[in-house]
Amino acid sequence: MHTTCKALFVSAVIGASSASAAELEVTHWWTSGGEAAAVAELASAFNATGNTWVDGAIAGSGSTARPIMISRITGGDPMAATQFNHGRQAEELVEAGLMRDLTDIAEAEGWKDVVHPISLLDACTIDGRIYCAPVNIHSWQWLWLSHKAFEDAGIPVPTNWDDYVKAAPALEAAGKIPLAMGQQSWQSAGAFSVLMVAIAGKEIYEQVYADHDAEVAAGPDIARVFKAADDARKMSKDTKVQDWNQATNMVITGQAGGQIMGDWAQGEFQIAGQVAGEDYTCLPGLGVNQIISTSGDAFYFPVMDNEEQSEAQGVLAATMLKPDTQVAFNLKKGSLPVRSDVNQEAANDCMRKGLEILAAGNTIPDTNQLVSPDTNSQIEDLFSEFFNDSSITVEDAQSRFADIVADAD
Amino acid sequence: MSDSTNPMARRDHTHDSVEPDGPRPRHRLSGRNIMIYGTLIMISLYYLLPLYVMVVTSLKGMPEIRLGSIFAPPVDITFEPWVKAWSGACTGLNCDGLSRGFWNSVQILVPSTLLSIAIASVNGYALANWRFRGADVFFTILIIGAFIPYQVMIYPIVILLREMGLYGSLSGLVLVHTVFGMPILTLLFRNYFTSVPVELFKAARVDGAGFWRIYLSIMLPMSLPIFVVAMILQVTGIWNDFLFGVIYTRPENYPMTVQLNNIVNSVQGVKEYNVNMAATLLTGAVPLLVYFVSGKLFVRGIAAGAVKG
Amino acid sequence: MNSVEIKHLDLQFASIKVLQNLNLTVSKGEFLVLLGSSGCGKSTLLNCIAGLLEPTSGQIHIHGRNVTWDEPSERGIGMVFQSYALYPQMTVEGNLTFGLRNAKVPKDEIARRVERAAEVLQIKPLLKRKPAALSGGQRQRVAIGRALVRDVDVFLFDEPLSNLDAKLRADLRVEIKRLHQQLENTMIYVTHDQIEAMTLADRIAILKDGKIMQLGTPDEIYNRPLNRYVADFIGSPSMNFLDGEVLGDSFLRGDLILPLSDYRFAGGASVDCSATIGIRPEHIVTGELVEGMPIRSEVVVEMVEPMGSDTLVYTRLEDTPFHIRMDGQARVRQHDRLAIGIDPARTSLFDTTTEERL
Amino acid sequence: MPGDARPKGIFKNLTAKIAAIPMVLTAMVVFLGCSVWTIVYSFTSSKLLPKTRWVGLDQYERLWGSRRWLVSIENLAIYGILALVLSLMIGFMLAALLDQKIRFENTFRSILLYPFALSFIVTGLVWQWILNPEFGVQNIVRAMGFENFIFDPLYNADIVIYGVLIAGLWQGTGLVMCLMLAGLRGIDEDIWKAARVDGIPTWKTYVLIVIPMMRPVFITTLVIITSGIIKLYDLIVAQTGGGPGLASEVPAKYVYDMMFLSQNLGQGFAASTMMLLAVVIIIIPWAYLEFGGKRHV
Repeated sequence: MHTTCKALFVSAVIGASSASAAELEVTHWWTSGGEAAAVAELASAFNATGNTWVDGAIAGSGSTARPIMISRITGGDPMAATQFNHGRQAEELVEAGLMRDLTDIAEAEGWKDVVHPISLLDACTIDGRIYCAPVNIHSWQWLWLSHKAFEDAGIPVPTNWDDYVKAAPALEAAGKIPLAMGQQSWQSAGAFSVLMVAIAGKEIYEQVYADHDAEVAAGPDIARVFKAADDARKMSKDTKVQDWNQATNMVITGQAGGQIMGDWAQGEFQIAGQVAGEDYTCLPGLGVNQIISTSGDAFYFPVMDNEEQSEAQGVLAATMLKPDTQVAFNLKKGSLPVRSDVNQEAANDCMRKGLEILAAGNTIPDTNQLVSPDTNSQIEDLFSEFFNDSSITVEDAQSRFADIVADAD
Repeated sequence: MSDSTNPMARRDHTHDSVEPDGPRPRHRLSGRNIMIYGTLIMISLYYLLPLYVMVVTSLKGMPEIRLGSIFAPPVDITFEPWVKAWSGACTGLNCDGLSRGFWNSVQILVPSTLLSIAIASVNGYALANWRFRGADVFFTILIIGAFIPYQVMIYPIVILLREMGLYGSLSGLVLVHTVFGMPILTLLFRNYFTSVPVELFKAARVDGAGFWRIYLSIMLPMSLPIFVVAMILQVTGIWNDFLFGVIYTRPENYPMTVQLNNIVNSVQGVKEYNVNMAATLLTGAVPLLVYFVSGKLFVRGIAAGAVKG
Repeated sequence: MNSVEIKHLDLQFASIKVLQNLNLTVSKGEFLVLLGSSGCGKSTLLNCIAGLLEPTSGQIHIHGRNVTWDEPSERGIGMVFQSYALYPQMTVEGNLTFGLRNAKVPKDEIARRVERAAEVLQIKPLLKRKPAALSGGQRQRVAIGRALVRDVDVFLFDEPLSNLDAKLRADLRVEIKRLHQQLENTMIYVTHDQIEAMTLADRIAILKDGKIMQLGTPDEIYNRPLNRYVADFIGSPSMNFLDGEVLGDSFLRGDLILPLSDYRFAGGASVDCSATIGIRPEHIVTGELVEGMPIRSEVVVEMVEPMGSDTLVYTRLEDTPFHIRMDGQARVRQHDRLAIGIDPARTSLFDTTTEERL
Repeated sequence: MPGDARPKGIFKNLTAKIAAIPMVLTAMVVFLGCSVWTIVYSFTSSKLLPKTRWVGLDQYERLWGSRRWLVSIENLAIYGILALVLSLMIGFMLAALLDQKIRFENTFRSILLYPFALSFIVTGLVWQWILNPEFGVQNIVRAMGFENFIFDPLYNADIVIYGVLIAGLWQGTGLVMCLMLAGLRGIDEDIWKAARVDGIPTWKTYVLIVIPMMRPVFITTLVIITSGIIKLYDLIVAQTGGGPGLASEVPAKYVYDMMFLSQNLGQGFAASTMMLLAVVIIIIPWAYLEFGGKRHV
């Protein structure tokens, strides 16, 4: 029996078809329109292997889903696979031996050769073993602009951040909200780091987030970033929504001029039937510094007692990185595939811009990979407050930011 | 025990005590009456407003919601949102709305309510009538437990359940609900049973009835009101619970509130307020029904259980 | 054979001593009344006998068996409570049979006992009713019935008549007395009502602060109180007390001199000491008989309370309030001067310091 | 002979003790045990998983240096005091109105009580919507011609906590009203007669006579309201998410977010410990007065 299973396992990995039909519960928080469609691609690809994807979607992103994941894993009744932002969030679970080692799958599938940029796989690697399957590349550094809004205001669509700031009064005069920004803290903090890369550049970004250099964080370069953030704060003060996709929807409908949001916003434009370049414009790096961060989602596979399921986990991990799956999934998700060897003809205008930057190697690691969730949430708290309370001065905010960077781990 | 606090005498009084004891109004249409009814009607409107908004919104189509005011009655009444909320709304890949969680919720609700009430009533009875050394200490700790935010307990309880081998099972969740319902329910039952004349208890002991016999034959039959209160509190609490349901069970057991959260928090482009409201109303239907049906007993039960301290 | 025997019973709640080294023997068929003001420990003692309270130390024997730690139902007692304590959700019959059913008594035996109790107490027509549909008197009959069907030799009554109005109380009192004569079993009866105590009891135990002040027949309690407390407690209005001293065979108080040649001293002979003399209001002689009394005086009437059968007259004897019970037909008015006489044989003398009877 | 030996302490009321085992276990293992566990781990630097890396009072230093925690406490204090006072006042007033031998009492009572049947999640959502300036109250008033009317409590950091309070009161006052009504019904009618004979005005009778007589009800109500206030979490999450900025953060949310979002269990436990401490400081004296003083026979 044991050997038969092993044999089946191998054939499953290689042939992506299997007689063993395990049900795998997959937990994730992809529930918005574009996200759900993307997950469906993963599910159907996995179901095609003869296994069954049991969907365990929990809406409400990390704050709702993560306690469930951690509880289930430490409670000894884990789901078969779970989404995590890859980076440092799952480190301890791996160290505690609660996560399945995927190195065998990775080697069989040659992930090391195909995954690009390789930093994605590095983020999954602890002590030389691979513990997660990256499924996409998301980059934060995008500015989405509504053609309709600028048309209504009678001004051309700007091509960089500075022009955009200058256009703000005209937008306001036309009854538009210049910049849409959801009130959740991760959106505020994200927008700030986008501004940092765009305005202060890659080196400064890395000195602050990777080296935790508090002096730089308190220095003049970051001061400029805070100045820009102050502009953004003024431009976005009338946004009265919390969710990011509600803010995106304001851009889609032309109520707002633009939004600083990651490439996942693309999925929302797509669902609304909008065409890049015609209905909206995307500016990577805010049109200033064409650098994007390469974060993304990854799936972790908790250790399971059931051998059959354990094998199916391998199948799922392999399936997720298959070229076909990657293309289908990422098109719907609005993100970039994690492998460079896939057919990217279907990619649209924005995606292509991203791919070009990626190919040019103008990438930086995401903040999630550089700082701990703890530090990250301190930063989020700061910017959530900054963007929602105009009484906090730029100087005050910067000195608090420098404090957090000094204590970062 | 003086006569004025003699609960037996009190009971005769409470028998018709759902009738008001306050000062009697003098004339039907006096200024006083106008003020009383006026105030009550104004306040009732404030209380009904959200319900009204929920209902009218759930009956509108999305275009109408976008254009009109939330307080305007629906022009084109549609039940589409209700149908969608019940059986069509998606979260992730599952597009079967709330219906998927309804029976799960019932499955969680019934045993949790029964077990928590059974245990809490026995606790209250033991505390009121069979006081033993240390009982007050345990009771005090229990009451402090009522103040501990659930979030604090999530992690240790995961570990406890894991060690008991109940993590992820329905019984585990039932246990969690029982534990967290225990403080307030025990307080109510203890107060209630304390108000039962102690001589009744003594008489039963002379009659040779033991702990369980007295509980089942004497106390239980005279405690309907407090059981109604406990039931209402538990049905509401357990039915509306999201956190425990989602953390301590597996997806196949997820209660209806998980679907509600998913429907309300997953945004498919635009927030479908009509579907959200319909889903909200559907989820609230069970406790609301329980309230409207047993509201009168609720006050009487509270009068019996909460008033005496 | 002794029915109930209490040996060195102590009961303490926290630091409060409710019962103190209490000893009491009740013989079979005796009607014992525990009498005292509230808080004296009489109900506590009854609850201890019933097994509803656990003593701190000491023993309780019923029919020669040590039952100190037995369950109430195993002690062979029946109990009747002040608030009746009828199970509200059960019918009268259910109330009567609850204990028997718990004891798994055979059905026909239960029926026989209920039949008999219902007959004795005349509650047959009520058997199918719920307690809520009964009057106070009926409820208490049922409560007594509940003790009756247990077929036990010891009945415990905890102020059973206190919740009834005066008329019903008198009726039911007679009924309990008749019941006792009929059943001839031991009854221990707690009350704060001295009329009940005097009328019902074979013996009365007067309690104070968890101690028995006097145990005796109603006659002894009334006529020869062992101490000032009992003397004061029994009788309404209570005994008149005059402070003075015993010298030789006289009681002296100012210019009053009471020869004690007819007085039965507890110790057999008189002892010189400061003493208090107690005279019951009804033992004070007025009218023509005053002339024959060894001691006479005159008082001024302050207030008169006609009570029909007799008349209470409030007066003062040298600043000490002095109550006199006179015939109902007596015509006395405020400010009248009244000649009184005292019969030494019907007085009680107490040592002023120890308050014990001389 | 069975009566000879005094039963040993543990065998006294044995059945009652056995029956109380669930309660004892809950109290000792769950509430006490878990609390102790939490306190112990608050002295560690546990991140995602509890680990015994001791760091002394570091977590507490950080906690009290954290702006968010201070804001949370301040918010809870404002919300707590207002919610307590207002729900008691409004609840009592409503109960007094319903106690006037009015018609349709059942209807009014049902209307006032029904929000209690709804979860905080639902309450938060509905009120988030009604208070939304774009289509809620502000919009309506503006449509009536008051162009400059501003009412956006959920989007104004200075008053957001009052926006939460509106929803919280809406949800919770019904129960308070019910408790108070029950208490009023327990007042002997003779009291009212006596007050009327004495010519005491109605309001004075309530304040000076009736309310003092209702002490037990107030205590039960206080326990229920206070425990609800300290646990305030769902409503905030559903209605404001703690925003705008940090303006409506509360301690329970701090604990939760620290434990599961920041993956800093130690910090979460430290905050929990502070909350526990506050609860204990409030409850122990009360419990002592309630149960410690008197002993029933």
